[in-house]
Amino acid sequence: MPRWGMVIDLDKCFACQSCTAACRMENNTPIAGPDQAILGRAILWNEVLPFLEGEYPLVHATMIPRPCMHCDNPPCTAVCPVRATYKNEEGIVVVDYQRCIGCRMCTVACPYAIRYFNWFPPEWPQALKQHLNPDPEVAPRPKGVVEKCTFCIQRLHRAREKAAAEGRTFQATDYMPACVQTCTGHARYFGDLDDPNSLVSKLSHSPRAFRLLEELGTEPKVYYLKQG
Amino acid sequence: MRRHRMFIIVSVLLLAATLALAFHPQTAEALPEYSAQTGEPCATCHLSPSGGGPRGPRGQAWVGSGKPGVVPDLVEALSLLGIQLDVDESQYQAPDQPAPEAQPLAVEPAQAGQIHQWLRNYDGN
Amino acid sequence: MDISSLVYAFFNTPGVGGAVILTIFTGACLIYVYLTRWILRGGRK
Amino acid sequence: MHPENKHEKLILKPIHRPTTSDRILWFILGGIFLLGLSAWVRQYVIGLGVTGLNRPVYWGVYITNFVFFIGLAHSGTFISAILRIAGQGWRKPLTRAAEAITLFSLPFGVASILADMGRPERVFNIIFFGRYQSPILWDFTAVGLYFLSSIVFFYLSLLPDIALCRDRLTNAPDWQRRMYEILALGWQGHPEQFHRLEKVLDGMAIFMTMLVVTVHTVVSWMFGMTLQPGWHTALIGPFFLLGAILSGTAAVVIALAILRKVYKLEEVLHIGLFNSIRKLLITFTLGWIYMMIAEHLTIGYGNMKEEMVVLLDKFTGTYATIFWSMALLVFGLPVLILIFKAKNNIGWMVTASILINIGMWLERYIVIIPSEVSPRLLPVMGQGIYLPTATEWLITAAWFAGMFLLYTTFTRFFPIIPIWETAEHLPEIEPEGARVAQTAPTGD
Amino acid sequence: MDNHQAENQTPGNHLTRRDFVKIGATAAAIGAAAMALKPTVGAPAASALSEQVTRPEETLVKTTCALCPSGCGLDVRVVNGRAVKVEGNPLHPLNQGVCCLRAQASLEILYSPERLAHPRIQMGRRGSGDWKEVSWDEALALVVQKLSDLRKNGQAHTLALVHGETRGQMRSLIHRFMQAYGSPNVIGRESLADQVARQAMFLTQGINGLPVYDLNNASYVMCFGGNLLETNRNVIVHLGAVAFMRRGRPQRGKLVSVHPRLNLTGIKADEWVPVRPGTYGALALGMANVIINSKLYDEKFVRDFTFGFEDFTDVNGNLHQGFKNLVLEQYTLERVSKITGAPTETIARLAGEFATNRPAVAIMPNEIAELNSGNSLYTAMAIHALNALVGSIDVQGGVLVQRFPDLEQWPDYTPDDAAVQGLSQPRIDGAGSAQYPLAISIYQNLPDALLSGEPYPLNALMLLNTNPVLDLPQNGRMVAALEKVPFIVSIASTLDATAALADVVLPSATFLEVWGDDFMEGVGYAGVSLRRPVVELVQDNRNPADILLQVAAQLGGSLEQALPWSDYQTLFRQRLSATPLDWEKVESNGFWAEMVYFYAQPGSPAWANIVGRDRLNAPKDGRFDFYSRELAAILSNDTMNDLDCLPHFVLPEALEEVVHEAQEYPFLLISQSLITQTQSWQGTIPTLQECLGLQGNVKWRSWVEINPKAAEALGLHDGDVVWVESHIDRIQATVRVYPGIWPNVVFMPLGMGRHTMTKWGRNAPEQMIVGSNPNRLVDIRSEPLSGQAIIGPARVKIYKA
Repeated sequence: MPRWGMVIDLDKCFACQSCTAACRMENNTPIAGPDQAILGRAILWNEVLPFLEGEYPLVHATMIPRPCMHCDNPPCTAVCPVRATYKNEEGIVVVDYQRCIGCRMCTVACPYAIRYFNWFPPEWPQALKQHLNPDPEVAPRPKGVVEKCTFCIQRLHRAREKAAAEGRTFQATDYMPACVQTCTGHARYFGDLDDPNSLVSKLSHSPRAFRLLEELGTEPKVYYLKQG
Repeated sequence: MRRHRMFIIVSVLLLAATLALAFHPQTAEALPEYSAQTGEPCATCHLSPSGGGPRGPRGQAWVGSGKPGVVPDLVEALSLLGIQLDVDESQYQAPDQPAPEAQPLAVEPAQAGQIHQWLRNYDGN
Repeated sequence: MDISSLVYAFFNTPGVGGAVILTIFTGACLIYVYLTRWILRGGRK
Repeated sequence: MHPENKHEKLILKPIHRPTTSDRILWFILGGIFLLGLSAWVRQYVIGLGVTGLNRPVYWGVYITNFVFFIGLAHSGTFISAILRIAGQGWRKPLTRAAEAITLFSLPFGVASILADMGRPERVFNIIFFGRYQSPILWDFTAVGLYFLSSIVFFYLSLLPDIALCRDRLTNAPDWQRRMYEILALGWQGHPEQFHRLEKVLDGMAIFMTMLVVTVHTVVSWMFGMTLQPGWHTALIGPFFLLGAILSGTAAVVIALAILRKVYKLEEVLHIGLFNSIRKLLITFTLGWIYMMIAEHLTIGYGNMKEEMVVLLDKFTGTYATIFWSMALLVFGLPVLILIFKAKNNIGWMVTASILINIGMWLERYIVIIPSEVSPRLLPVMGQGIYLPTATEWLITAAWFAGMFLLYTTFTRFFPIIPIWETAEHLPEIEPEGARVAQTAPTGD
Repeated sequence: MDNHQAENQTPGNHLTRRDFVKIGATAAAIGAAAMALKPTVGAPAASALSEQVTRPEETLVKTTCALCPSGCGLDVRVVNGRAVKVEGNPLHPLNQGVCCLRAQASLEILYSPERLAHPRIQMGRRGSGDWKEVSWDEALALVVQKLSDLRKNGQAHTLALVHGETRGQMRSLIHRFMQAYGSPNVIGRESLADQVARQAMFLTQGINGLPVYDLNNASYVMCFGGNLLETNRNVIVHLGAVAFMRRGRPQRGKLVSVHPRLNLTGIKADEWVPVRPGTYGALALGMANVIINSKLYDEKFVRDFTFGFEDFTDVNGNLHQGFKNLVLEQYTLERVSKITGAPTETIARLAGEFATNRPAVAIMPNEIAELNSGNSLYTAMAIHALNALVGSIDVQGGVLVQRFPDLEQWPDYTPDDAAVQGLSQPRIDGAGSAQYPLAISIYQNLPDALLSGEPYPLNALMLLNTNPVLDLPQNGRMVAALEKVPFIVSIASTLDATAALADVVLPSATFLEVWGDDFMEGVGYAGVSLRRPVVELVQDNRNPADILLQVAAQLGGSLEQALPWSDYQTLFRQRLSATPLDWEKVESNGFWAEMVYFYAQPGSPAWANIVGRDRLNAPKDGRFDFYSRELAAILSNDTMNDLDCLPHFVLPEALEEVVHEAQEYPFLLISQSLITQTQSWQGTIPTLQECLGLQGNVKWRSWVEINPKAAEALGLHDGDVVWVESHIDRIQATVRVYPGIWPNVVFMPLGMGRHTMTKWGRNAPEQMIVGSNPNRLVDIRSEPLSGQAIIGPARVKIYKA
């Protein structure tokens, strides 16, 4: 089974947030609305985090697009009391929305704060409901459950079914999440970290490669390449 | 004292009852054989250098022409895609004799409206 | 099937935790019921 | 037959038909409780969005309540179990009052968790799919077992007195007398039964002490096991334990003072009791401040970036006012009051205890919220803001009102001071075969 | 528990085996009971994550985006007739498989609850809001009847058509419609944004078009103002190109952003050079000074292919100062450093780097509110002159000229006398008059022209995909002006602020439901991108082009003759028939493009199409004009001096430290649009509102960015709500303390202040105004010669609300 991973080249990422919008459109994450967004409840699985340092005029800003790290040693699946969130055999950390009891210990345990909670049932104005992605894996989540980036697992299933339908073996390059496909700076690479010939595994060993909060030992599978 | 012995018995029973989950080994997928066949990196045909997903014009043309051993270069790919480019390159080479002398400033005065009309119908969006 | 995967399985498989809780609770209830009956039998002779 | 206790008449006096003031009190407390319950139902129907919780502050007032109520639950066990093992005779009159606090605060601890859950109707998933790797399961087992054990411990020590009520309170309404009948389980008060009861209570005291220590450390490990800055420290277990014992003992002092005043039990709960508890309180407060200094000094001195963000947020940032007022309330004032003012003065003792308990609630709030507000990876721009909303306060008030309600109704139907423990002498051990009333050795 | 059993217990009564069995049995029983409960109480249905699911069949429809001027090719995934996901068209040369967040969120436009269902006519007083929904025939009949009345009694010129962003043939269709109708008044929004860049190219390089920057191969890119990676007209091409420039090639190019604010381009650039707002021209000329001083400029190119570099004498013998002497004399490093605020060593280093890392490109901003400080024409010329100095004209990695597919000529028609009489009248916005000879249209003169009634009052106003009340509040004068126009028709998708004041609103379909074409810009080679309906019409709307064609048909006369087509698709197919297009391949690929750009060497025959192709009065000698001969022709009266034809710097009056003004309004307000906003949709897009202010983590609101030192001085903290007040109006915003901004400059995002009538959340307000519009603080005037809007840094003061 492939071990899916991603590499984001911060030199080519221009913080255009197209990944954020693509992720929302692909995975039906709900609109928070003005009053909820101010409270900090906007659900953006693939948020771009602005880190500002320095005094004027020597100011430096790092813009880090942050999908789920899909750690190999995830602190979130460890604390889940009912195995509602677990790492599947392909290394993707998924949430089972029918089993989650909403205790939110995983949201607190994740050092990257990538898990979001449905405070209210998902709301769209009636007209907007027509653009929802019909894939069953991304049916809008009910209130009271945690949801997170799943590396667009519905695309993986669709790619596998397509490969099977065409009668050829599924290859790692047939599948990429929505954020990788729409990255305007072509900054995101995606593939199987275990395959030594894949670009992601080569890039993950590049001298510019680093991972967020590497020292915590969660073994994140999203590598960043240093800017500049 | 009696209660402790009972606890020990219960915990041993529990441990023995759990099954062992066998973990099967993982297999690595091979690189697609196309790039081995043509000797070209993924980025030649695919738009994303990591290969897979969308293909560029050269990729499109290569697939269109039944995946031959060599990937057509851009111009040939374009013609395969039905895009004719009748451009004679010589127009773009400069002759080596010196450029014409600058004409002294001798311009007839222009009517404002005439400039406006002229500027208005530019090509493009 | 070495001991480490056994322990991992014990802590990780869903359902096992629930079984442990149930056994502990029912065990405690039974012990307490038994003790109370033992106390009450005290004055029988 | 029953143990003779010269204060029996005095202790049984509060058990009488509920007067109008009782009804008003129960009505008010019941009203608040139902209000809170309706707020919870509304929250369940609409969704947790009605609270002030957001991302990244996922746990708020409900979890603070949970830790606070479990903290209160330590009073009973500490007074009755640990002091029983230590053989402190003076604890006898106040054991039941203390255990009652435990018994009636634990359910509301569990209720706080249910109020905080996104899908309370799926709570049984913990049984069907429980994974023991999750600290929540440790919590579930420890608190459940502790709740079960404290019910049994409380009920066993209440058994002789229920039998006494069954025989003495003939003029009570017949449903109440039938209740005594059932609950007494046919207790005759034979010396052999008293003897076996003492043995069982001693055995359970040991088990309960071990259990109470695990319960509160496990509650703190719900925070300790995450990698959040400010939570992931080894000291969080003992820190919470000591905090719990401190707030539990303070709660016992408050309860006793109220009972002493309302039911005029001055001779039974004499000043000497309060003086000995005062000594305990002083040691626990000093112990608590030791823990606070130990934790914050280590973090401050270590000066790790993400830890310092949380620490400075507490010391000088948005939570500075709460933090310093909490430190004052739990340590500053109570220590001075207890050492200088509270000797032989129950009024001051109670004020110190009330301050301690308010401070302890704030202390849980300060441990939980600032760590969540600035997690490791959120940029300063994205830091959380948390303002508890009316629903959260309503449910908090309801749980407290519920606890007082249970406590008052209990004192109305059962003697709050254990008659058989404080009796002068128990029924004697008869020689083999003969049934002759003789005097039994006084309780150890 | 029967008695005898107790007897035989040995003393110390420990558990007997039977007791133990009993305990085990009861435990198992309870466990089984609990497991039995499992299916009833909250047990999970099989989760969709694991087992097989049946997928509905789906198709990928190729179309072209219209939410920003880039025009990316899109693939839209359509399932059961519903569009569910937008992705980039992998074959499209502009975006190569990617698309920005506006295209991703475009489905929230297609299915927006704010879209107007049917045409509506205002029954009561304008703005009262009691509309009557009518059928298309009735609405068009009313419009046609009003327009034909005007033509009958010789009032054809009193109709004005104001349009926003137009794609493909739409612009020429609008012009042809109005010419056939007989009115010169076609007013676009260019004067707010890219008009001055076009004029600078025309005056210096003699090309009437926007420059194309070949950043893929550039080694040094310098953006003078503007937001190359966020809101440039061809942002998607630049994003891909800068990414390639950085990591696609062995040697990494350098990107420098010159702007008073650290915007996204500044953050991602290798260097951010903070300067005082509106002083880009001075910096460019300062760099030119250093380049010329140290002889780093491209001698051969400047000697042979430019004009006006050295001093020269004209035909009747008087001496004219050249670019070199002007720059050497007047733009010394000290003076430029004092004007711009950038240290002298930085300017010198930047100039050195620019001149020695060939090919280097200096980029003129072409988005809204960037070159709008009152000195924009000469600033743009100065920036473009830098490209000529280092010889980057039409070289690989330099400034290219965009080529367009050759189009079939419009069939000629005989304009009837109403048309001829109308066209002879002057324009109402003064474009083309002696004061604004170069202006194509002056959008910001519209309100004052309507109010003053000069040169003639308007009788009818047609609005197409634009919202002047939001763009030009002009302290309420725009609304007052609209009151004076007897008949207003608005072709808009949502009921925006201007449409609300119209008499007839004809709902226009969104770009995902119409046929259309798009010229490819930003890549140099010619190309056409096809736009096609992705799903059936979601509302009873029509393509604005079809609306114009139907009105023309019903008006008859020269209009029917000029626009004989029944719908827009036949129009643009016939227009494009001149280029060899294989329409079947265009429909399958979504575009046609030459895909290859050939660079013309200076002096080659093709060089005539690069420099001087569109010159009118200046000679077409293939020489780049430092000294603009075109301008000399226009200004050829006695008062003209050399400075008027040379790029020079005029300090914007907002920056002059007029004592009174500086005290009362200490701050300079600049505004810029964001990548999370689109100019061509007046409604609210929730997803974009929730990614709105990235640096400030602000959503659904306006914010004002203030330098930390300034915030300290005012005692303001992050998140306070403040009033931002200028001499004409005041608006509210939340403070964001942002270190990346010039000390006395404050920033507010454009495009806010829109009214939305939809309830966007559970307890969101029924209707709200999202953010506040910074244009309300500015009295937008026009710059002489070019007619560019002077939005400029506005003087404001800030205090707690």
